[in-house]
Amino acid sequence: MIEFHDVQKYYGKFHALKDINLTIDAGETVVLIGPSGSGKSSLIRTINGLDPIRDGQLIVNGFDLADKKTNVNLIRKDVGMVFQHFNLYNNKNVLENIMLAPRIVLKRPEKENREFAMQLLEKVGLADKADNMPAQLSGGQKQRIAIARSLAMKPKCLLFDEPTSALDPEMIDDVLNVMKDIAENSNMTMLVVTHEMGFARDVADRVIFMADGRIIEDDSTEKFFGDQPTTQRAREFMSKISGH
Amino acid sequence: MIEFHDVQKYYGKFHALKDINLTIDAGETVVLIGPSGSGKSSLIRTINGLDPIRDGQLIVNGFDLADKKTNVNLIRKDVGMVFQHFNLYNNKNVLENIMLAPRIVLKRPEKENREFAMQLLEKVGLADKADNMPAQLSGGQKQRIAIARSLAMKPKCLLFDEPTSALDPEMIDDVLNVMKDIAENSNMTMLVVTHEMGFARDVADRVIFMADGRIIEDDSTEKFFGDQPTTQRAREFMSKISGH
Amino acid sequence: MQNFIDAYSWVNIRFLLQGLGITIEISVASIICSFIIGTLLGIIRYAKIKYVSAIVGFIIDLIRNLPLLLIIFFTYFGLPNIGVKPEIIPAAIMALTVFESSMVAEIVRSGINSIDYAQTEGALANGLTKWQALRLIVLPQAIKNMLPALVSQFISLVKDTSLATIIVLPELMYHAQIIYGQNTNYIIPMFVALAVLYFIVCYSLSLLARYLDKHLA
Amino acid sequence: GCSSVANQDVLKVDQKNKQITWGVKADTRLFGLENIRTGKLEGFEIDLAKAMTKEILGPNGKAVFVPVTSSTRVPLLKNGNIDTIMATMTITPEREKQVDFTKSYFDAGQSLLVKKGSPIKNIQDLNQPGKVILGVSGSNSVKNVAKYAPKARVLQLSDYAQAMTDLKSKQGDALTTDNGILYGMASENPSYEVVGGNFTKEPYGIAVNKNQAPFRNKLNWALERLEKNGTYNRLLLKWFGNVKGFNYQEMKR
Amino acid sequence: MLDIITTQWHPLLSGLWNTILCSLIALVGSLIIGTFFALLEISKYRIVRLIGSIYVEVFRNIPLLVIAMGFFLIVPMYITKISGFAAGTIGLTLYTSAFIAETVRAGINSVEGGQLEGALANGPTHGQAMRYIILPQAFRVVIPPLGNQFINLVKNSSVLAFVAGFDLMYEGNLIANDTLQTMPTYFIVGVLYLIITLPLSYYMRHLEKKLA
Ligand SMILES: Nc1ncnc2c1ncn2[C@@H]1O[C@H](COP(=O)(O)OP(=O)(O)OP(=O)(O)O)[C@@H](O)[C@H]1O
Ligand SMILES: Nc1ncnc2c1ncn2[C@@H]1O[C@H](COP(=O)(O)OP(=O)(O)OP(=O)(O)O)[C@@H](O)[C@H]1O
Ligand SMILES: [Mg+2]
Ligand SMILES: [Mg+2]
Repeated sequence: MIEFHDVQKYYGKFHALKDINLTIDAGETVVLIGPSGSGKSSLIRTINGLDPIRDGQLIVNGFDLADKKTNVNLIRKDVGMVFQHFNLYNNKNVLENIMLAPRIVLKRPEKENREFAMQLLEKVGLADKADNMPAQLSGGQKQRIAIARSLAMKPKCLLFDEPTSALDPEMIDDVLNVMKDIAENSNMTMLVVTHEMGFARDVADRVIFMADGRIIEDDSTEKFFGDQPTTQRAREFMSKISGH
Repeated sequence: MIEFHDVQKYYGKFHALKDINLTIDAGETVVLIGPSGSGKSSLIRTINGLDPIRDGQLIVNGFDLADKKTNVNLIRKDVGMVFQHFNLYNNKNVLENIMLAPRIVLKRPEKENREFAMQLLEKVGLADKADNMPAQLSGGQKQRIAIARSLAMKPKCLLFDEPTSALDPEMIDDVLNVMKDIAENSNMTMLVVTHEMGFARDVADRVIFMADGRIIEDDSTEKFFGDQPTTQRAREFMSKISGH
Repeated sequence: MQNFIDAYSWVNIRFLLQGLGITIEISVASIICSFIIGTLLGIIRYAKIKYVSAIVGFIIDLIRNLPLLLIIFFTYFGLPNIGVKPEIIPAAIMALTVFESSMVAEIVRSGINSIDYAQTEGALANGLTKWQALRLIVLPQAIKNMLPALVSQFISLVKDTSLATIIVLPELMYHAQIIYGQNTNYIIPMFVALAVLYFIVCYSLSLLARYLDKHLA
Repeated sequence: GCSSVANQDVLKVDQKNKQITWGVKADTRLFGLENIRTGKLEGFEIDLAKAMTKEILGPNGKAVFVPVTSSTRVPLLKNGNIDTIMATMTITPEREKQVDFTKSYFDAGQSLLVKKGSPIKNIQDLNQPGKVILGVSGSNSVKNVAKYAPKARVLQLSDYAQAMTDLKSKQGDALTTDNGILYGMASENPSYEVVGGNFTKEPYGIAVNKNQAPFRNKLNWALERLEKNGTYNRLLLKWFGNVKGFNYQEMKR
Repeated sequence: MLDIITTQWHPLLSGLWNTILCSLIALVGSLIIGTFFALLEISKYRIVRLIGSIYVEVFRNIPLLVIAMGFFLIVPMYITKISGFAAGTIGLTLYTSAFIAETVRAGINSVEGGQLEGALANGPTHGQAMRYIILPQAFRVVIPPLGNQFINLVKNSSVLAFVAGFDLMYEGNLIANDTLQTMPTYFIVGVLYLIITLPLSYYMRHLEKKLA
């Protein structure tokens, strides 16, 4: 589904991703962790072409992102993304947020589009908010709408960039539960940047640890949480964040 | 040190604090918890007069805040406050952030002022950042500077409003450790709004739980964490936030 | 073409530059005055002092909403009624200052409002008074934020000096008019010269602002 | 304001300060025009004002000149920025309600400037719809046009250069103002000519504020002395002697 | 003062009408031209951006008076007869369009980057994101500054007085010269301007607060 081969990424002169090699299979749920600035967001954003890579090969859903002729819009149809700050369309109500992209990108018929959108709102527990504007929602509700918006495109793969770290603690579980539901009850490929270790332990197939732009651990969940991470860096990091 | 007697506070028509009665003695460390919107920030902000109260009596360090003739500047000299978003002076470097108020409010001699500021920077572990601007610091560093800035006024009392909830998880411990140090090694009166239950358990003398503008629990730390909170609301809340 | 060569004789160019000198002199003086007065007025308006702020605010609104030409007439022809009888150059400076101060006051007010109130709260909680917080923390940040708006206001001011030809201020525009008034063949060369000279002055101002913006950051 | 200026005796003040402040034109050929080379004002009115100043204040008297336009001259006089106006200002009954005039110092008449070969020969030719007459705002001549050619449209421009340019680019059919000024423009632009004779009398007067009778009398007195001692005729010759079509002999006093 | 109103109401009203007419024409014209150049300024292509910014910088940095009088005096020499009203209105339109271009561009930039990324990641193309998400939000953001530009435009329309544009200021000058009652005349003219601009400016401030 997603293959990185020796990928390098720069911001100007700053080397943000170094020698990334990574394969994620269809249907896998992978959690990506690491200290602030280690390149987690950079990595995830290259996958749907929001940020370009400098070097190497990056194949997503059969398309080569390193190739300039590749139409990124085709990739983005199948790869959804959920952001830390939700990025809902501020000028559209909840239902329109969900229905817009299927309507203009997939040309899904209006009736089907609306029914599916309502179904998704049901699924994230917010059917009663269909007519609200984003500004009228709490953070947790916004994030659940953002997830529904991504699902509306029926993507093969979903990327999450710290989906709960801008939320009040009481809201976090509602969002994580929706994510768990997707991971467990569908065949979605999921790549999740998060600090929620409980979620990682329960849901992830693999845990990847990054530091300084490199992937320095790539373990199965059992191994990562069972035997402790192998590297010193990862162990230090885990001891710091545990408990928050 | 701080006494609320039947305090009422309104934002326009909205009744934000209802019948608050609370006494905090000098030297005590009190943790204040409760769901979002329950009035924690409102309560803490009335103590140094950032928000006015409508009714009742509020006596801080001997001054009556309900009395319009009270000069709030006199109270604020002795009551420091640390905010969720740090509120450092963006136009001043770290050292100036710390030295400004003692210089112009307390007229502390320049040499003494600088020495004390450096001592505080030492204490929060950031002596090497003296010349940096706030924008060049990470969140955790900013918050430690904010604490040093409060301490520079040699206050009798410190208020904290969710000092770690805007921080990356790895930064939280650095800040909590500084706060623990103050609580344990000085005679400071501290009132802390936080979701960090580990900190509350370790450091607090008392835990206060608010909901809907009212104080509905006020227990010793042992009681609160030992026997479980008495009220249903508090128990529910605790089960939701545990683990994040 | 011959018209251009004749029009740009040294005598004419010198005369234009004399006008430009007055334009710059008047602009600089008015910029300084209106910056100081406008900042004070903006603070008064921001501070919500009982009655005073409202009255000052209303006067500012009146001036802001009138054409500058009228302000020039009111100042030049009206001031003598209260015993001030300025010569033409001070009169022009006063008129521009009256008008531009009211514009600057608005910029200052919204500049102050643009600074997160958290900065004020931080200062208050730290023991500073409201005025100390404004002077030491909020204003310095606000001025940096206001810089682009201030500079474009000052560019407007430079351009606006041309309106003072109506009261025979011997600035650049007026001098050009005197030249083409004596030989109407010079009209096009003179307007080309006006466009170029004003552009050079105003555009350098905006370059300066861009430079300051970068290097004050 | 009005009170303070009116209450002062301008003559006394000027005699004390040894200077008279004149409001004069700076853009009008032959009468008052700024010399680009020297920055000084030159013209018949400038010379006459200098001579009158010396006459009134003695050889040390100083004439200070403030450039005015037709629009600014009266407010400036009323405000006391200037003591008196000598700026091609026609004596009219309406103006006499606001200011006091001396006797006329130059007997102009209103005329027309047109391109050589134009069908327009006199003011009657302009009295039809669609004709556009150019003038300068604030001048008396545009008001006269309403009387003599009510059907024409009048464009009032802010100065003579604009008016002349508009005439050249055919924005208007004729330019009207006082003959002296028109002759000045015609001498600079040889393909244009003054036509139609003088259809009004435009006696120019020196204006002072109301209640300044002593000053006005003194100005009249000085003007008469200059007329008698030949200075007036000398200045007339200096400025109008070589103007084609202008009969300066007729204007001699 | 009363006698000015009773005897001169006709030219005053016709001047007021011309001022309003000129302002409305210039508003519509400068909105169209300004938005066009704003879009040029954010184009992907350097050359197009350059053309956009040259236009904007030129018209922003030359006094309106020079532009309007230039039009009035130079156009008839080579191109066609042009009335003062037309010359002034065209000058005002071009001058204002440069400011509107800046305003619209700032509006587009102010819609936070997150909105564009949110849209792109959701599937729409760059053009679709602009059309459905960014421009509608930018438009809301620029309404108050556009309102302020319109107020400036009304005030600036007074340059028509310099080119015989028969606007309020022109008529005011004539009345002042005729009656020699300078201050009362300009006082009335000022009140007439305020009748247009003051309510507009209070409404804009209200709108600014509401949208903020
Ligand atoms: N647009 C940009 N321009 C320049 N540098 C950037 C840019 N975006 C990110 N960086 C830098 O690249 C590095 C990796 O950033 P990235 O956002 O991927 O980290 P992260 O692991 O997601 O961190 P966090 O946990 O704070 O979100 C950081 O040092 C960051 O400063
Ligand atoms: N300035 C204000 N104007 C109007 N209402 C306000 C204002 N500040 C707070 N409120 C309201 O008062 C209530 C209590 O707010 P407060 O900020 O004290 O809650 P809190 O317990 O600190 O919540 P959080 O955990 O989200 O910070 C909330 O309903 C809030 O919407
Ligand atoms: Mg990140
Ligand atoms: Mg709070």
